[in-house]
Amino acid sequence: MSKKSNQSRLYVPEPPFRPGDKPDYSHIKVPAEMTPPRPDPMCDAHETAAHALGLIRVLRLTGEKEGPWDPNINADTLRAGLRFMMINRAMDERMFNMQRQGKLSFYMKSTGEEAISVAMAMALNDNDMIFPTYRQVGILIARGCPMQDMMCQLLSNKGDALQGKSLPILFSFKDYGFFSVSGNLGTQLIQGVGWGMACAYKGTDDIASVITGEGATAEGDFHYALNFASTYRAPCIINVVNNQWAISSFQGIAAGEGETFAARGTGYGLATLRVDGNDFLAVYAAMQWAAERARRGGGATVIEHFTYRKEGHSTSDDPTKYRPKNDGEVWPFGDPIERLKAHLVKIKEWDDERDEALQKEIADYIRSSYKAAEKLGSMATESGIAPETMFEQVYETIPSHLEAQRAEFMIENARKVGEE
Amino acid sequence: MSKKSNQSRLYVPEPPFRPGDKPDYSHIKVPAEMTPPRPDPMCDAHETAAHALGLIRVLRLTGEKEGPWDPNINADTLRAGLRFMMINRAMDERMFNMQRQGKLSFYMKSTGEEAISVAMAMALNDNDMIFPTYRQVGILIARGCPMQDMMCQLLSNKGDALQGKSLPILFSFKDYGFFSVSGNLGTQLIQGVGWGMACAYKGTDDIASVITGEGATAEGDFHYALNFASTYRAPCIINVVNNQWAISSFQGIAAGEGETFAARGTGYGLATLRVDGNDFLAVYAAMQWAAERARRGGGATVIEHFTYRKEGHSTSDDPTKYRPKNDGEVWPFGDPIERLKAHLVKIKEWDDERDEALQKEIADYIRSSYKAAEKLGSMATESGIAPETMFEQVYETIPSHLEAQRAEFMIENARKVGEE
Amino acid sequence: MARMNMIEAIRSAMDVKMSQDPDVLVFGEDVGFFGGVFRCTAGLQETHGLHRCFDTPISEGGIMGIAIGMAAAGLRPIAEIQFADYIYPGYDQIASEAARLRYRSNGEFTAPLTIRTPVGGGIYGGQTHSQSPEALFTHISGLKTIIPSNPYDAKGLLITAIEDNDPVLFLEPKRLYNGPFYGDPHAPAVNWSGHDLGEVPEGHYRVEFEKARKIADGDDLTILTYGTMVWVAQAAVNDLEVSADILDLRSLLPLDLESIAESVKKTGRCVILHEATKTSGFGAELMAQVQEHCFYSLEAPIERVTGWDTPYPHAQEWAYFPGPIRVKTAIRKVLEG
Amino acid sequence: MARMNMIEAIRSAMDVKMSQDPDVLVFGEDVGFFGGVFRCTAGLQETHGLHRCFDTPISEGGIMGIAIGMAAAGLRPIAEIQFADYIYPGYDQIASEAARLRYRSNGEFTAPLTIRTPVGGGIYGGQTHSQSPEALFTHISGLKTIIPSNPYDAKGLLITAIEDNDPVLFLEPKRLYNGPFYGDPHAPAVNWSGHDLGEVPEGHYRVEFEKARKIADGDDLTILTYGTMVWVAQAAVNDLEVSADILDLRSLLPLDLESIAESVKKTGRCVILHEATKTSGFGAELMAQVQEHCFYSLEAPIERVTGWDTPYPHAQEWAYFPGPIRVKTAIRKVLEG
Ligand SMILES: Cc1ncc(C[n+]2csc(CCOP(=O)(O)OP(=O)(O)O)c2C)c(N)n1
Ligand SMILES: Cc1ncc(C[n+]2csc(CCOP(=O)(O)OP(=O)(O)O)c2C)c(N)n1
Ligand SMILES: [Mg+2]
Ligand SMILES: [Mg+2]
Repeated sequence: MSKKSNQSRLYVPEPPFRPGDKPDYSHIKVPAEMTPPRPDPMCDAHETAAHALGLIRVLRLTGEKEGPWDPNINADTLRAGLRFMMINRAMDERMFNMQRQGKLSFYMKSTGEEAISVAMAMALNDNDMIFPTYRQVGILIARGCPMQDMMCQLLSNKGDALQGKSLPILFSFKDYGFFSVSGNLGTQLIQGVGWGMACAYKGTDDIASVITGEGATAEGDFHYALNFASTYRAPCIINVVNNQWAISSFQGIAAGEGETFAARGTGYGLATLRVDGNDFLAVYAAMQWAAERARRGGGATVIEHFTYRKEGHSTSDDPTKYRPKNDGEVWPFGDPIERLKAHLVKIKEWDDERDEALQKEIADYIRSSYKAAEKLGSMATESGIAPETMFEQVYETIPSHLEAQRAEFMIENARKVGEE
Repeated sequence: MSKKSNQSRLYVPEPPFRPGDKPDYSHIKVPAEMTPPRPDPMCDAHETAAHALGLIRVLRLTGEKEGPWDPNINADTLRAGLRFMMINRAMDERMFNMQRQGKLSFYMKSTGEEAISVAMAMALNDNDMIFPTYRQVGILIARGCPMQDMMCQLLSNKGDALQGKSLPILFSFKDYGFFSVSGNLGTQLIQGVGWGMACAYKGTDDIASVITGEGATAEGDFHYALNFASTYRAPCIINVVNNQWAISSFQGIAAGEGETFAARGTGYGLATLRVDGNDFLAVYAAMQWAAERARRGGGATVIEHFTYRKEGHSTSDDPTKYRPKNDGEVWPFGDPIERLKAHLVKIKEWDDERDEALQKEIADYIRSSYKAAEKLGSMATESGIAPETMFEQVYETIPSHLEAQRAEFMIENARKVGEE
Repeated sequence: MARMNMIEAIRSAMDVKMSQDPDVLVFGEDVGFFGGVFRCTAGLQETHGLHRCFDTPISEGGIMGIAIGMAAAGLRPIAEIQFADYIYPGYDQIASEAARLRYRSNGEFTAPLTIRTPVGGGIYGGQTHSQSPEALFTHISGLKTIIPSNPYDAKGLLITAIEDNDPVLFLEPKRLYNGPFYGDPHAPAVNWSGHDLGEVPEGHYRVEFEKARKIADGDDLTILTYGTMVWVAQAAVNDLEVSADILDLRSLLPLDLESIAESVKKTGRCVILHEATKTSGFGAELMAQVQEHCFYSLEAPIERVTGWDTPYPHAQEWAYFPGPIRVKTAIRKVLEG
Repeated sequence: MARMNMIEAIRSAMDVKMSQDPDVLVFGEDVGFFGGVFRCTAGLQETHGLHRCFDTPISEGGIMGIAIGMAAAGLRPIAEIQFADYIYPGYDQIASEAARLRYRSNGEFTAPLTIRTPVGGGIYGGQTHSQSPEALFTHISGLKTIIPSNPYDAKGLLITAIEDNDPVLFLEPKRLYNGPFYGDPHAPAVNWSGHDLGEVPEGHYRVEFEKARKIADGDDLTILTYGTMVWVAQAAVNDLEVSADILDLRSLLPLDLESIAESVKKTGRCVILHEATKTSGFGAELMAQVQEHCFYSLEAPIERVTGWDTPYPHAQEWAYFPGPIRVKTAIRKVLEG
């Protein structure tokens, strides 16, 4: 696939297409059969080695569902999933535009990857702690976090429970089982394994679900997570969202030319699944399988969610600098929202009328939530957050040296306001 | 194998035997057949996945050699290997005793693991850089490093090329392709991959061979090494010496219950071999195979050398605190020196007479080398190293702040000598 | 009351807390069945169970990572790093994660964990068994850094650390495990059984953070130090028969600035001692604070006596160690200055 | 001569060295085809080939590890860490390995590598795109730490770094990439094209380490600073119309103690500025050295103006940043003191 370098014997992987090339993914086969089989969740990990190289699918691109992994969930649940994904996409659109208008400093979309976060949240119990990255706002949506609360975080305003301490999108919502997102990639993976170990230690049935992009699997923390999960049979799920890109680096740089990311788990004796991440039902089924395995004491599963990052990395990124423009459109696994919709239509649980109504409802929800949120401040106005709150929550109580600094700040700040 | 903990649902692995138990390794099968097959060194990495779970062997415990991995080396070479291993063991004995007598601060034996270092050095080219741990003095012996030079390092005396800067056994011998050993576990693995990349970049045929204990595979550096080696197809060999113990922790703590250590490589798309580390011919053959693969552009191989640490971790360790006393004696794969000797006897290339002569020659060599080394100083006497050399080689040239400190030291030291 | 060396005192602190609180657990390399390379956890697995005191893979980053996850989930993990020299693979988890989880989540998630690790030289450990990296941690907001110099403090401070709701780095001067060390490697070893501070209550007690301990009272100068150097300071002061305040800081962050300032304002002269490398060592911060708060009282330049700006060389260990001779020179200098 | 901003100057340094020396190569996250998130390596892959400027996995430890191996093997790698906030996973490789390989092997193996990484705030980057971790590196013997404040110095210092036979950490104040920043985020952006120091030779030249640059000459006080704060210092001095020596230190380790001492001995007053967190920041070391070498010349306590001892908060960025108002207060204070 990759062009071979002619300049050196040092091999450096390159993506198949660059700006100007016509992307053609015919080498990535959409499997015709709905393989692989679904083993018992308590099976020996070796039985899942082949799953790491295959691709679990349930939904055909034409909308039929099929095969052993069909989770058999009812139409209401499917419609809920569709709704959450559509909210996610509408929210992304809105917040991206608001960033362009200077209302927030930064935003990151999850376009094309909505099925992963939404199906994960729906397949797990609400008490299961998820350790997400910045591309899984769908979890919060699916778990019922109010849109306005999220938007206030994005706007860093006085409605933000984090009081503007964190970059937009680095949410923390304990009540919704959403662990505080770190700006440092990878670090949370092993923390999630520790959380899972704590669940086992305390004897609860809860588990942890940790997420990384395929790019960040190169961090040591990924190795720690797999290794400790293996040693202590920690009740957790280790998810790799392979959206093909890590900012401008294609997945081959993260060593994805040599092997799939799911296969990383095989060598540690962990169960491994690889799933079509644009297939809501397949993701749901895989999460359910792995959650059952973890809860029953079978230990961790590594799941690779095979998908595509349809948009730029963040509002700071311009993907046309490093990949063809219409790349995402020709991705052979389609769009997760369209695919679930096609399925619901096929089983006569969805139609244009309902779709329009939902679109409208969502637009209203986003619009009104945003309006309410913006009233509480934005980058373009006053945040409304007292700046001296920056000295809080460094420690449980403010130690004397920090108290002295706060006092100094208060005086300086008064002076500043005076000068202005 | 492991006792299940009854106290908690948090699983913590335990070794099969503790002090007082009668060790019984009948669950570790010595394979009857000389499998697995030897694929072409340029084969697809997947063809070696099964090798990661099997065990490459050439020498039967009874001394016959057999099977597809027989490297077909001549008797002179075999005798050289035997000699190096015996020197290694004799040196270990001597230096351990000298540590007990207070002549050096610290020592680490490689008893039971001599075949790995010696066969590695012999199977590679002299220009191939080895990144060893503290348990591969056999490499230096096989590559012709004078015994006295090593002993001077161990004694931290004025014959030590490192001028006492490093702990005994943390050798550095660039002339013998022996990279400076770090006290920090794991760190050199990824450095060795970088060295291999540099060989490829410069277009030489050299490769790097990096070594870790099974315990240290849990460090992030091991992951970095596998990952970068995979991405850039680096010409290198990644060796895991699984001697079952990491100080007091059995290999299950390093996640060895879930899978073999060789299998770690599979998930990265690397070739993987697992070899009887007490079988000189098998180690030689595996190294040869992997070196050919690396040199021909096939990239890295992960090799697990399956062996047993027969003695304590170091002179600071007392293994009877955490494992049965005679553990090493009942290890089902015998002793590497005895096995190679048995083979040579079987093919009539060795006999008692020659053995006695060699024993004596080695004893003389060790004795005279030690005598000559000790003349240059030891812990029990003056090291003979000027203490102000400690300010050298922090940087290429001594910067002014360090020069000032050296000057201060010289004055203080004169004062000290005065007070004493 | 019982006679304990520092190892026993540290073990006792963990034992007391594990008995009181089922959320306390201990892990690290070789700490389980074996009880740790310095024996600090010996017997804890037998007493409290396999799942409460266990071995980990050799992965300091992983150890810190699971400690954070467990702490966030409501436990109170105590993680041992076998030597402080090996803490760096866990540095990111400590500095970016443990120390910042509370801030990042504005208090929603916290990391009440304790990291125990032996520091300092004096045991012929060479470059990688002798380091004193405290200054790399005192620069990290959100972390507390503690270093005891005797069994009594060690136990009380460790209990306070375990009970603290923020992450605490607890540094154990390994040269003091068995007895005070006055800086002369050739002198016969002294052990804690002959020392008042080896008298340690068996039960629960706390030694609070941010409080220095004055181990000598005097008028001529102030010595600020911690860890092994506390004893070297005392030996030097005794030798010179000078009248000095010696402050064993114990808690580097938060720091007992009040006691420091009070003493230096009284004496007008100050010597700072630590074993770590000089440049950007914690002594720099101490010097900065003294000059910020006591400038008008200072009668001579503050002196630092520290390890040299080199790695800790194996054979030159005692040339590197800031021993009594250098300390005495510095004392004389500030007294004359 | 050409007009360059700091990004172009840094790129030019690499380009010049890559053209001169086939052993020089560049790698890091997104540096290859894309040319880096700040564009510092844009075009280098096209000019010098895929194997001389390439992307790496997201693994700062791995990046540092291969850099050390390559350097030991005779190459001169330049490794980019995308943000200094992400350097910690590579901290062990830098502090334990790159900085110590020479010492450990007594000169047999060396690590002549350069680590480039953007530091500092001012771009709304929040806690993990704003840090200034220099003090965590100045404590490490065997490493050199450099930080330019303008295009001319950036290129010359980077060339010197690449040519150095020891590992060099090269910190790039990202807020200065496009132009000087005087501390007022609401003022119109200024760019380097209008500034003398944006005049940069196209070819090879060196700016030597251990030499501070005096950017203002005065008698009333000395300001010691580096990076972004150099410009904030200048703005404050201009505003107050005081007569100050402003030293842009540029090279933190090794440090130009001579120029520092000369200046403070002349002025008798000193203010130290940096963006990093206060406690155990590099300012502490500067303060310590000034008080050690200029004690008898000091007429007032030295003042530090630094970032607060908290992580860098996103929304309170300008409350955290040690801006001109705080700098002016400190200047007034030392002048009155
Ligand atoms: C430790 C660390 N290194 C580098 C970065 C900068 N960075 C932010 S996102 C990103 C790419 C991540 O790619 P991937 O893991 O595939 O996730 P995706 O963005 O595709 O969801 C990089 C390099 C970071 N945040 N943390
Ligand atoms: C980073 C780091 N952590 C911990 C240690 C302490 N330590 C030294 S050797 C050792 C055990 C290593 O076991 P293994 O990797 O299996 O090698 P072996 O001793 O069996 O050859 C430990 C934990 C160290 N040297 N470096
Ligand atoms: Mg990605
Ligand atoms: Mg081992």
